[in-house]
Amino acid sequence: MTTAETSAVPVNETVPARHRPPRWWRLLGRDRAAAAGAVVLTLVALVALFGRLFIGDRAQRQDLDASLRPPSLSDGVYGLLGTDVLGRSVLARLIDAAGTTLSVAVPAVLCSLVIGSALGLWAGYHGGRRESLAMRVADVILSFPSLLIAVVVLYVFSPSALNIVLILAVARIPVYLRTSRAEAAELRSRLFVDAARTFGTPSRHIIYRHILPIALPTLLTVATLDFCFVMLTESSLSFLGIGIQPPDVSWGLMVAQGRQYLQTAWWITVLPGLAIVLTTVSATLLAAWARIATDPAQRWRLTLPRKRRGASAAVPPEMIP
Amino acid sequence: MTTTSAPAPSDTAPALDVEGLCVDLSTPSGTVRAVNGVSFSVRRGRTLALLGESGCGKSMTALSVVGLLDPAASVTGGAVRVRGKDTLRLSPAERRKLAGPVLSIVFQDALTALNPVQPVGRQIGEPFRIHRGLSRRQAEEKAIELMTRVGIPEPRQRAKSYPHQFSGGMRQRLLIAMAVALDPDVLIADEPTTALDVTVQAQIMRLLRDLQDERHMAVVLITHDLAVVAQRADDVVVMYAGTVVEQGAVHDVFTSPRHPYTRGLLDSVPEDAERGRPLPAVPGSPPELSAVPPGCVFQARCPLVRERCVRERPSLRSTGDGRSAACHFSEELDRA
Amino acid sequence: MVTFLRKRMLSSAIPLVCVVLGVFFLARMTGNPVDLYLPLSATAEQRAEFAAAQGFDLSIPAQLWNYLVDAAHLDFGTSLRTGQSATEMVLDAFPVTLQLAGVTMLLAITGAVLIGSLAAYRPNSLVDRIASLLSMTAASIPDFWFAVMGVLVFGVSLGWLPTSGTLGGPEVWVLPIATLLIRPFGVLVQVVRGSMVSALSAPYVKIARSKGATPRRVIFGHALRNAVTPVLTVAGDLTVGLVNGAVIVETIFGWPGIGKLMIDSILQRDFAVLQAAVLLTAVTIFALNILVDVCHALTDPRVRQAVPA
Amino acid sequence: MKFSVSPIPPAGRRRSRATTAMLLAGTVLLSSGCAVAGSAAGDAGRADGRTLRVVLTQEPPTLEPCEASLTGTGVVVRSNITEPLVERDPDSGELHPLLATGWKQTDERTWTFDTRTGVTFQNGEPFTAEDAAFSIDRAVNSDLACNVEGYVFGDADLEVKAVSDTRLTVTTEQPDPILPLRLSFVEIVPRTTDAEAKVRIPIGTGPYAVSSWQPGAAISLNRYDGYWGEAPAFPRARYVWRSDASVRAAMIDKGEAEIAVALDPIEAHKDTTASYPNNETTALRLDGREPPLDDLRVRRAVDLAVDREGIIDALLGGLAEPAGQLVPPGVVGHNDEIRPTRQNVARAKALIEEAKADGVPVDRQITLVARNGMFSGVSETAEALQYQMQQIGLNVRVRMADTATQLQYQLRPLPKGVGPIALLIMHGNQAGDAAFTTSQYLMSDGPQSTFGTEELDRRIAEADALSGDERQKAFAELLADQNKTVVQYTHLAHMSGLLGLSPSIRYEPDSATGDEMRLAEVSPAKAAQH
Repeated sequence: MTTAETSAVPVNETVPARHRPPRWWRLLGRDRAAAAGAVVLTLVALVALFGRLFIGDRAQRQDLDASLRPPSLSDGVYGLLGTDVLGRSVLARLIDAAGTTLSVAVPAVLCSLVIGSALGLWAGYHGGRRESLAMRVADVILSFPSLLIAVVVLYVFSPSALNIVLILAVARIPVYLRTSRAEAAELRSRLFVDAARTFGTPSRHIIYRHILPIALPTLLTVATLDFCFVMLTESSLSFLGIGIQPPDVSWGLMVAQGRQYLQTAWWITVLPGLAIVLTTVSATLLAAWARIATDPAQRWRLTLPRKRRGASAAVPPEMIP
Repeated sequence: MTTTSAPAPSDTAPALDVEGLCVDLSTPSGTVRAVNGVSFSVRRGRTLALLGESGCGKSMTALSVVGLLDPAASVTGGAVRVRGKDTLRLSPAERRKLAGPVLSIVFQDALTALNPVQPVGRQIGEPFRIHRGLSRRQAEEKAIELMTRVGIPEPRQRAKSYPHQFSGGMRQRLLIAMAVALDPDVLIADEPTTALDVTVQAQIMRLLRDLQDERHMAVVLITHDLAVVAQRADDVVVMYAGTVVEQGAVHDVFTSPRHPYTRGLLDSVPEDAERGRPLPAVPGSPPELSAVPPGCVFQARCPLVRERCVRERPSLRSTGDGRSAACHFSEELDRA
Repeated sequence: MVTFLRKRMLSSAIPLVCVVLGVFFLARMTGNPVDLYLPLSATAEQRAEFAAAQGFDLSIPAQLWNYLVDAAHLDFGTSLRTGQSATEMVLDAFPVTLQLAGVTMLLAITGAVLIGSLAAYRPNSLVDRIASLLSMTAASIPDFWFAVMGVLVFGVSLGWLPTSGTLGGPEVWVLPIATLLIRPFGVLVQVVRGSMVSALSAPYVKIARSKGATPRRVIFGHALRNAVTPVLTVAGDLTVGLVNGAVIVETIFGWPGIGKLMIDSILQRDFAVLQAAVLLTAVTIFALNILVDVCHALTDPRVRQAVPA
Repeated sequence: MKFSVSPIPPAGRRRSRATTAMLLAGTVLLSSGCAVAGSAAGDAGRADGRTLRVVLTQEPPTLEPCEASLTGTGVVVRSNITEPLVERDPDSGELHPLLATGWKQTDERTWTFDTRTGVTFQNGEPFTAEDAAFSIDRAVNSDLACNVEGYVFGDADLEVKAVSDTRLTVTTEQPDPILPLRLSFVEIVPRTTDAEAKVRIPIGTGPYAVSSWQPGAAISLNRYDGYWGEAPAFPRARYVWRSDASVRAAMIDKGEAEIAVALDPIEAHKDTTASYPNNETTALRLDGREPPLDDLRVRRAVDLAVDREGIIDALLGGLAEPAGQLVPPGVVGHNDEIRPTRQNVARAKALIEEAKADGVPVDRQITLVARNGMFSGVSETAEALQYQMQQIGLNVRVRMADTATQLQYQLRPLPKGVGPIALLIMHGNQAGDAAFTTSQYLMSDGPQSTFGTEELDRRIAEADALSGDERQKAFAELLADQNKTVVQYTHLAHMSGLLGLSPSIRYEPDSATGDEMRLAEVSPAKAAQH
């Protein structure tokens, strides 16, 4: 923020306050990578939401005679990406798996984001004993072997998607807890918080109105990175046999089950792997963009014309090593 | 001080000569020209003030001189000459050789301008390590000398302290100490006192003057404070919307402004104006850089505006006595 | 600093006890191990006999009491599976994990600082965009997939590296480390880049440049130490993940580390080994957290001054 | 490290000490682009033609001989390090003399064995009948809770007596016609072995002796020069373990090992693999106490719904044989007349319809329980079975479990309140006699059976007391009877194992290979080398 005042970040000098900040889609249009990410994510979300309506039971329909067919154009739409060992269409399974994958990853991330941030902001704002308590809770969760919980819950109780969500959510709470605590602890001594306090504003209002908005971009960035983490962990659980259980299918499960066919039938494991990579990279790109776009002091970065951004002229000559 | 091979400038030659400087800036609404053909020069021992409202391009001018522009902005034309070299055409390594011994800068907010995780002694001694190759200990000794010079009490102990352990005024002193460490030819002070309270402001300004006298530096003072200019500067360059509208000796300009903008500024100062007040209001506000009219940049707010002003942009013309102004009708002002 | 450490350690003791108790009860919720260790045809009497010999016929509180009494004497019991002392098995496995985690984090942090800084130095330059894209991709590749690919490509097709195993020259480290490395490296590059971008746009960096500091000096002398806080936190979390067991790498490459030991003892209901392993990793993780806090204090004088809660 | 029997300092600790050097080396290596010249050798040591390198699926939990009926232990110990008195020919099922030269039933409850002379243990002590008596006593009658005790002997203790240096008698509480077969599971150790506690590293009379065990990394064996039989071809052997099948396969391809066990069927097309029937039989056990599975028509419909050929071809690499009974050929009691059921969806659907018409709740959800890692492709097999059962109109969900959880479903007391269960089981027939199968899986109160009939129970008890051809016939008939009247099992396949074999060696796997891999039968492929 101080950057703007002292070293004359151009936006503040050149765009007076009455000038409305540029529309977000214009900013998105400027960042081709983020725009591509947004398109991919939208696509994935649409497929996850509505894909099952179109494929019917194709994801489950087996044909042992059509086992391990390579991708081809001659077997109709469902043969486009080949078949798996049970002769099920890989395309249909990818579509079906998109729904499962997102229905695990998104709630897991949201749960840990909400719970972890709430606890962390509360702890960081109040400080003292409450802060210590929250941090120790985080310590316990972090040092608890989450695999043990996973095995207990998934083998002893029931291996449902809901349980996987719960496990992943609990395991990731400390990350948000610590991040938001740090932010809140730093902000609680700031002038505007003090001011609010002197007016007798209740603490949850201060946290909600004053601290949360400032901490949110960071938390959202962490959440995006976590989205990736959750998908990969779910995949690793499948590798160990305790992830999503057949006949449900997730991308992680497909990668895990297909890995033994890596040499003979690459499409079974490479395609879902690619789906994971594409989705998470898109989410990360979009998060990076959103972080900049929501930060007035950084927004100008997005406004650089494309051709100059990569060119050396965009960088002060002094800074070229 | 003479690590650079360039000849030491004589007192008559300008220590800093800026000519036709243009800076383009990328904004959401396209590329705009933030600094348009700014020229000025300053000799050693003299103080030049860059005066203007927020957003007029004065800070960007200063940053282009020392080569610290943000990536969103780039120099697209002109020359910045020190010791006979155009710094805009130097290689980064050659430029670094000038940074410190020849050109240096002081910022407004000393808290963020000091590295929060380094002891101040080390930061102040850093120029000696970079340019003179002194050992850490020798540099620290030099730093303590400088801290003494700028009036830090108990400098030897305080050299080990961190920036957040100093008051605002002290931090500004530290920043100044760092800037004058290598006796630069030119010191650029970018609103050095804005963040401070009035009594401290005066102390800092006095310190700057003493150092300037002692070290015979050229000072470029960037400010929006007319009083500071009046008391402190020898020459003034008045900027508006990225261009220079008037320049000349402070006394001359302030007694008989030859541009309606300067005139407006001066007129709006009440008799009992105090130092440190923000720049007095001229009715209206400057044009957006993306919408600078084709004619005179000041036309929208000018009391003298005429048809010619809309059609033709006035160039900066000499008006005698080493002064110049960018107004088609500056003579009228002079007469008035 | 000493009071800081003492307080920090004291406050870690209670969570440690929580972890130990939690594991004890959770493990017992997974059911009786008797069936696993007797032949399918064993009779009811044999089962009862075995349970009695192992103390599984006692009530849970009684089992807990026995465990705590033994643990107080540093006796963590005997493995049902191998008949060895649990302590010995855990201490054999742990160095492997520590070595893997240590080398991985060393390389990840070094590499990420170099590449992240380079990328941050010129935001949106070609270098930056390549580095960002690669690091994002690296962070999202399923590790077992990467591992199996590595074995097939570098182990079999090219024949440069051994497919797996722990015995041999430095080359046996390459594939396991590379597999472990991709994710922490990918994440850290992004974190370093992010915090370096903001550090490099700070006014003190401009001042440093105005003193004629070289880019190297600017990055490593000024910006890096200011950018290090989030990097340390994230690196700490990533290390915790590695210490808790690089199960996949240990499984695929046959490294006898703590992760594999833990998952095996969970699946085999080998409670003594599981409890000993969790206790050791928990202690390590607490130590690691303290180390991270100390690093924070060392790098930032403002943290040092603030008295920890 | 205490289990190192050689004076060589154990490598585990050495490695910790060399860690720093390794760390540095690793760093340098990685940062310099990680191109390593030459072909790296890996864990199992270099291919020197003198060491036989075997890669297993897991580290043996112990090498204690009385635990040799555990697959992980037995595959290393049996017939390599220690030997039993009698061995069973895996193909013919006949018993051959090993450390016993002959045996006969001397009265109804007593068997007499003559032991071999001129045999010495690897510690130099001579082998006598006293050692044999000690070993049987230790394995069967002690408090060690040896696995072999429960596996082949049950509760009953044996009375063992060495009547001379070369003769011993074994007396059972009940007449036992297959006692020599049971004793083929008892590995003989010297009488100096600890009788109070299990040992981790045994001493035996076998062709190889353990030279070192690096925990987590490798077990090395050296040829025992005082072996009484023919000296094996390889002077040294080394076991390593990798749990991932593709890595085991890669080690064969790379030349890092000569033998790899339990490869995925997907590798079966390679020249470097050999398949062998491993005496395991898979089946779906239907819980006949819970509707709708309590209806014979529904159980029969399930049997008809399964596409055995399809599953075997697509999922098991074509390596298994469709099964119609729990015991494979070569086991006493196998019925040659039984044909595996062929898939007939139409008939199966008709049976379900019929049952539904009679008020059987065919819509009730059946849980298909299978165990992860039971065999390669198990989860796909479970999915295929689920799909095929759904095709005939049943409501099925799959539950994959770990070993411990699956055992709760498999063993009595069976879990309550879990609804109808279709449990995927894999039954090992290593013992070679249907008696082991029927008492467990077919008796109405058998430990691994959910229900049965009194008629079948009676026939099992009768058959158990018979011997010779009568025994064979009685068991064969009752197996056929179960398929007609009980239908507790939907038999899937007699399974095969897949072994990876380097071209540099010759080895013929047999049905016992999975439990007992005789290194002495491995020879270098001379012809291939020259």
